[in-house]
Amino acid sequence: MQLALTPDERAVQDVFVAFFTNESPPEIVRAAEPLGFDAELWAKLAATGAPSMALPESVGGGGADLAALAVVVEEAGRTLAPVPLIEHAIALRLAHAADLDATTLAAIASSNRIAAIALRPAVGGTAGLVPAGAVADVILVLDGTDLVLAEVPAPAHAPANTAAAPLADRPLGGAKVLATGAKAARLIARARAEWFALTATEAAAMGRQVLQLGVDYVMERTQFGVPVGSFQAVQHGLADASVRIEGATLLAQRAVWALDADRPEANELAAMAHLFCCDAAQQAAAASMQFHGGYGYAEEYDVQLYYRRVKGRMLLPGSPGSQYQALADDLLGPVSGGAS
Amino acid sequence: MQLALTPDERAVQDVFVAFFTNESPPEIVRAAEPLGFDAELWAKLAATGAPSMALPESVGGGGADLAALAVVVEEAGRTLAPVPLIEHAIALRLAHAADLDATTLAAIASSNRIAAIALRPAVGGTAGLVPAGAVADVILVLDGTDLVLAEVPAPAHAPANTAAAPLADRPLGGAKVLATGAKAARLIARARAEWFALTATEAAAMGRQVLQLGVDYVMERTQFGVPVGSFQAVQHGLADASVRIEGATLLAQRAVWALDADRPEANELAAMAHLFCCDAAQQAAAASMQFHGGYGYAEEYDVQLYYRRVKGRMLLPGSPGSQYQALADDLLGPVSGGAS
Amino acid sequence: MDFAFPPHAEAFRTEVREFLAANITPETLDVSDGTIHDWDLHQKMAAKGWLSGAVPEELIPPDLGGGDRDLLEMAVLIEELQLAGAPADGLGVAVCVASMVLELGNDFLKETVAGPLLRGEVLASFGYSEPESGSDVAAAQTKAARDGDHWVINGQKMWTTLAHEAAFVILLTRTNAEVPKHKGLTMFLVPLDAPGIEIQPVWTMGTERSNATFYDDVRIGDEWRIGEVDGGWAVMKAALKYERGIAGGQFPSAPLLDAAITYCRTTTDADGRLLIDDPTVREQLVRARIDIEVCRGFAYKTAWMAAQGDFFGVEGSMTKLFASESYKQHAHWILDLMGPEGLLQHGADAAPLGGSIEEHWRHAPVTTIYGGTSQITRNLVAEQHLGLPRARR
Amino acid sequence: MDFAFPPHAEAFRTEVREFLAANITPETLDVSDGTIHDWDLHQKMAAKGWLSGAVPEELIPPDLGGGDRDLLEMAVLIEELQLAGAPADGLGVAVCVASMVLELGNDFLKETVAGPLLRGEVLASFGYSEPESGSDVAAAQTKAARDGDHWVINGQKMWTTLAHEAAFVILLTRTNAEVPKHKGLTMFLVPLDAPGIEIQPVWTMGTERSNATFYDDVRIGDEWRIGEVDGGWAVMKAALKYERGIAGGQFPSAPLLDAAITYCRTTTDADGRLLIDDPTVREQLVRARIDIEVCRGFAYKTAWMAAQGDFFGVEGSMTKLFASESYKQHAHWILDLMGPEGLLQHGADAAPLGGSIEEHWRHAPVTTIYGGTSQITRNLVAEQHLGLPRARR
Repeated sequence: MQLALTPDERAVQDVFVAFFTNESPPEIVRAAEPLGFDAELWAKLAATGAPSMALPESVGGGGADLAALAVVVEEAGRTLAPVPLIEHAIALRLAHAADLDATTLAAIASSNRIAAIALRPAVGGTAGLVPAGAVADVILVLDGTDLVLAEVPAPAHAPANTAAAPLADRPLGGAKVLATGAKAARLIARARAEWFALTATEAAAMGRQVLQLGVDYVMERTQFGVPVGSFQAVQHGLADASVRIEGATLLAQRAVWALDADRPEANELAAMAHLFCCDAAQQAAAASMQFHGGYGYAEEYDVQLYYRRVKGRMLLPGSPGSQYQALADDLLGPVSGGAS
Repeated sequence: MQLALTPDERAVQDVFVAFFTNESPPEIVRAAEPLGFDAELWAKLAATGAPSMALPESVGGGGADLAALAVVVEEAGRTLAPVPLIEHAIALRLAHAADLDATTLAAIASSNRIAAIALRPAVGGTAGLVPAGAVADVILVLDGTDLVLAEVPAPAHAPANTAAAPLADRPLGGAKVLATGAKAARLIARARAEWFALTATEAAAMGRQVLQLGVDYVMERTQFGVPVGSFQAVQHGLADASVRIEGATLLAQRAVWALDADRPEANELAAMAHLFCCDAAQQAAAASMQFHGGYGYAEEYDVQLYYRRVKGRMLLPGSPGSQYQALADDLLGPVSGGAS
Repeated sequence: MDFAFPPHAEAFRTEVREFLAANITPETLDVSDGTIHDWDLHQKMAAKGWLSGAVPEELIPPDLGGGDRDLLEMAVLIEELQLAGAPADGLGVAVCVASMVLELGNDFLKETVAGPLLRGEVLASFGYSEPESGSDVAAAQTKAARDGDHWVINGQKMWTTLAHEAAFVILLTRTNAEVPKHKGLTMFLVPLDAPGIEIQPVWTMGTERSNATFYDDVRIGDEWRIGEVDGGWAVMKAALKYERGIAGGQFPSAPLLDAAITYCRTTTDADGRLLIDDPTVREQLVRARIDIEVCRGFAYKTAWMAAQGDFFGVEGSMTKLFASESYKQHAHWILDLMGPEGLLQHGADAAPLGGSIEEHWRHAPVTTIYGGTSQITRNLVAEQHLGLPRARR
Repeated sequence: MDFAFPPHAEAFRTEVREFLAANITPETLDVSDGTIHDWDLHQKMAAKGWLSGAVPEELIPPDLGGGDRDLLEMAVLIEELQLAGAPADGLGVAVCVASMVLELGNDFLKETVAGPLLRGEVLASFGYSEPESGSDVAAAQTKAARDGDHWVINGQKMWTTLAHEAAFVILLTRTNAEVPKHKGLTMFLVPLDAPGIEIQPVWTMGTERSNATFYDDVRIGDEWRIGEVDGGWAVMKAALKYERGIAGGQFPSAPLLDAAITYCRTTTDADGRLLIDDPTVREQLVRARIDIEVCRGFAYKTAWMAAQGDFFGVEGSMTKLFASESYKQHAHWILDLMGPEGLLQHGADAAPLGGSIEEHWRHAPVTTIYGGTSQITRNLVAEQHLGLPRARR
């Protein structure tokens, strides 16, 4: 049992706190809308090795575990960095797990190309609204019972969306089959779980930061001659949100650990963490916005940037309702259709 | 449009405010547990004519509409009177609507006997957990496609239940068929709607009163040198509960009016009112209990009497989930099973 | 009790519905420029006499006409406009400001401001909030200094929505800094084309455009003053009662739920099943519908109280609190059941229903802020409805 | 990070599970007499050395034994007791009071109170709250007046749960009324068989029995004092840290959810379909399960912090707030899905699962009150975790 960052992880954290604070300030985040991608920032991030850090060294990666990647993801989430870090890193790991030949894998990992995974199976030869699909040249997706890899140029354009997420429909023409049947299902399930756990990490970090914006605002803003933050109703609203964010952070950490440790409950924990963290982040964003008064709603304040992106993190894999039902199948067994 | 009590209704209200305040104080309510029935109070109430007031005069009733009966129900709810006023009154109206012969109807209505309706259809010849089933000599229930009337002596004993409600399973041996098929379905649907609307009225009144207990308590109780009711978090919790209770009261009133006016939306409004009013009353009871501190949980304080009974009002017709689904069938149409 | 509107009001409802059916087009509903107001619709309603119809009859000068609609009819109008999702912010502010002017203003203001407002020729904008005073509106710092029979105004207002379309702003100013804050305020109508006024857009998450307005040595005559010098707070409080005739915001969820049902009837989940058949979806749609019926109860009660001549301050606050908070929740529920497709916005080809549900979701949060935050409203309910002491807040 | 307990703690978990499987019977779980304590179970745990095992090793006198379990093992014990729904209120108070006495008490108290408590021979009860001071515990008015080397105690305590089974009460008294309230308090251990003490039951909605205890010229020697005269507040604050070893209440929902799943797997709805197959039910069960996993994260974090020697005041408060508030909500959800059958109580033949879910529902509300109300806890989180100013409350 060890529930603090290791010295190595703290060192990674120090580097990326500075990196994202400097390289992904709100001006950069705003300028990257509506696509939600900043090619220059991505190039800088790629130069740090972060996007491939969680690939084995044997295939040119950093040899780090998900926990170390999660440290980077937290900072990207905190600053809303417009880069597809999670999608790319998970797609690389999936390609590697699916025994993609080393040459192709290295080409994806080492160049400025971007990979992404589709969270939902393809329908009619198209992967729908793939996260990072607008900027990824390589898409991994379940097509029928096959795990396939499609390489086509990124459209570099996303349909207008509230989360300013670089999502896009992606046709799969000429895709290459990486795995089939049970193996494909197992691989995509694991990759989805990794996406869930890291996105949970990211959402919790967004929630923590948007809550901090609220705390800072109510400490500074006075109404009726006193700081807004001295009103008990404001304090209690922020306190409830912060308790959920703390719980969310711990759940995301546990999901990441369980994946790294190949614990049997890992995939379930990841799906749970995704739902809870996104929900907690939404509540934090809503509380922060409310206690900003009208300013929370103004485009020039940052709280609305978080409010919209957090919703995207929740909805990208499907409706929360469908996520709860999928979890129920795992936790309670499938619907039997029987009677007692 | 007329959204205040009529002078006649105000007169009825004055009478029953006094009646229930005097005759159903908390000592009487407590003494009636666990059965939830006070025969003496019922006899006194019967003497006022209230239980049969909403039957036509032609069959020995008071000729009042549901709105007038609702005025009485409000006071019974406010004081948690341990009498099956709603069940009896609605059962009489149902029996009359089903053309029960005048002699039998008059016998039920005028003697000290008690009638009740089962909210769920009978299963295997037994009506399950009938509200007021423990004290009613006459049960009206849907059995298959028949509306039947069963006359058997009341068990005068209820299974231990959290709401201290006189509910009981009732076998239907020798029941008499009052109506069949579509007519039976229509009659029972109307009777259920009347039960929903009046129980909504009762629940809203319980909620209003339990909230008032909370307001009184926090005005009197001091901690940290000031009234508990001066803390903003306490105020906001009570304010939110009171807004829901006001909304609930208006919805219950509208449902009662719609039934009296035979509006097409009447049955739906009644079912909606039941869900919303019970929910609002639960929230009021929960807020009141919380702001009572430990005392809210102590048996000697009245708030717990409300807390438990309100849950009974919500659950008697079935789980809220099943109630929402039934409403969905009415409001959205049945599940089609189709695809677009 | 009788929750039915009287026959004349129901007849008027029919007239309003026919009018809206004929005059609301997709272009009317498109508010992507951020202005929740449509001149064409507004002027057609004015031509019908519906703006002046909303003003209390006793205030209407004979030459203006109107005042022939009672408060129940106006409640019907507002309900139908909201159910249709019509962009009618302009109507509310026009009627409210005109009513204030007709009650408290001088003849110059009645002629210059109230007439054109009620004829639908011009709009007005509220100039109460400032950067440093939102909920605490009485802390306004915009200064009006007397200079003979003129006033010189300096300062800044925030959230002067519609100012970029309006001819006038009703401006709360500080005329005396030496007295308690409520006692040193004076109200003016200020023509927005006066020299020294600058209007800057404030864009919001909800796409609505609001404005910041700046006042730099703006010089106006004393005839633009409404109410007493240092009596501005009394004018504000008097103005509150005119919201009764034009109270909006009771049915924000109704068009949202309509859209949701349409979406669920036409969209399948991953298993090919219509969303409308999903029990979890059905429960949420029903819950939203129940909340809307609760809003209807509140709306009818406040309309009836207003028609009875009762002032309904706290009832109006409760209505607003419940309607806006439940709307915000419904918008979350409904966007959520759409999954990633719900994120798509107006302008994206595949955006369901043209992105209208996503627009509701972005719009909803401001409704628990403007017109009194939910926090301020809960304070009011606690004090005025429950009789709790002024909070230690 | 590593969320796995170390091997020795997991081995201990196995031992605890085997112990509980062998020793928890339906009779153990039956707390219908209102006392959430089972002497047989308690003494068997004491015999295992688990009570003294929970006391910090450096405090344990050599003749007592114990102290050989570390804080991670104790966290495992508490988790397993809660998951099993074992009635273990006595364990918590015994360990906490014994630890206080061993740290701050004199030799007389160590021998007379701590030893018997840790050997499972006697129980203790907390005597902090009074009728007029609950959240505001420092306002205690029960008086202790010095009389030579004795003290004479007069007053009343409220919520002295377990007092009717206990040998001692740890009593917060006022010894100086002339100073600010926190500075005039003194703490005593008081034997509950002392003349002048009366214990009256306080029955609660949740069936638990608590007590009011009355002190009428109760005379005890100065050797029963713990800490300094007028230093009672420091003793209370010192006592807080011992809750770290025995912190309970993180998993109240776990046995409830187990019961709910059992119920749903064996019960059909009106259409004959198993409840466990109902999507609305499935979603709620999953939501409850997620909340329990969140509680687990909090519980493990606080256990780890304690094992590291960190004081975890605000983390413990957050855990308690989340666990109790979510438990109350789960109890509503789960009782609701049962319909009218959910109302049936222990004692009714047809009561599902012996009425255990209904018992949870009645028990849950007190968990957001005792040990610090949710309101007090939110104040703490706002001030200590978010750094907000002391609230205007």
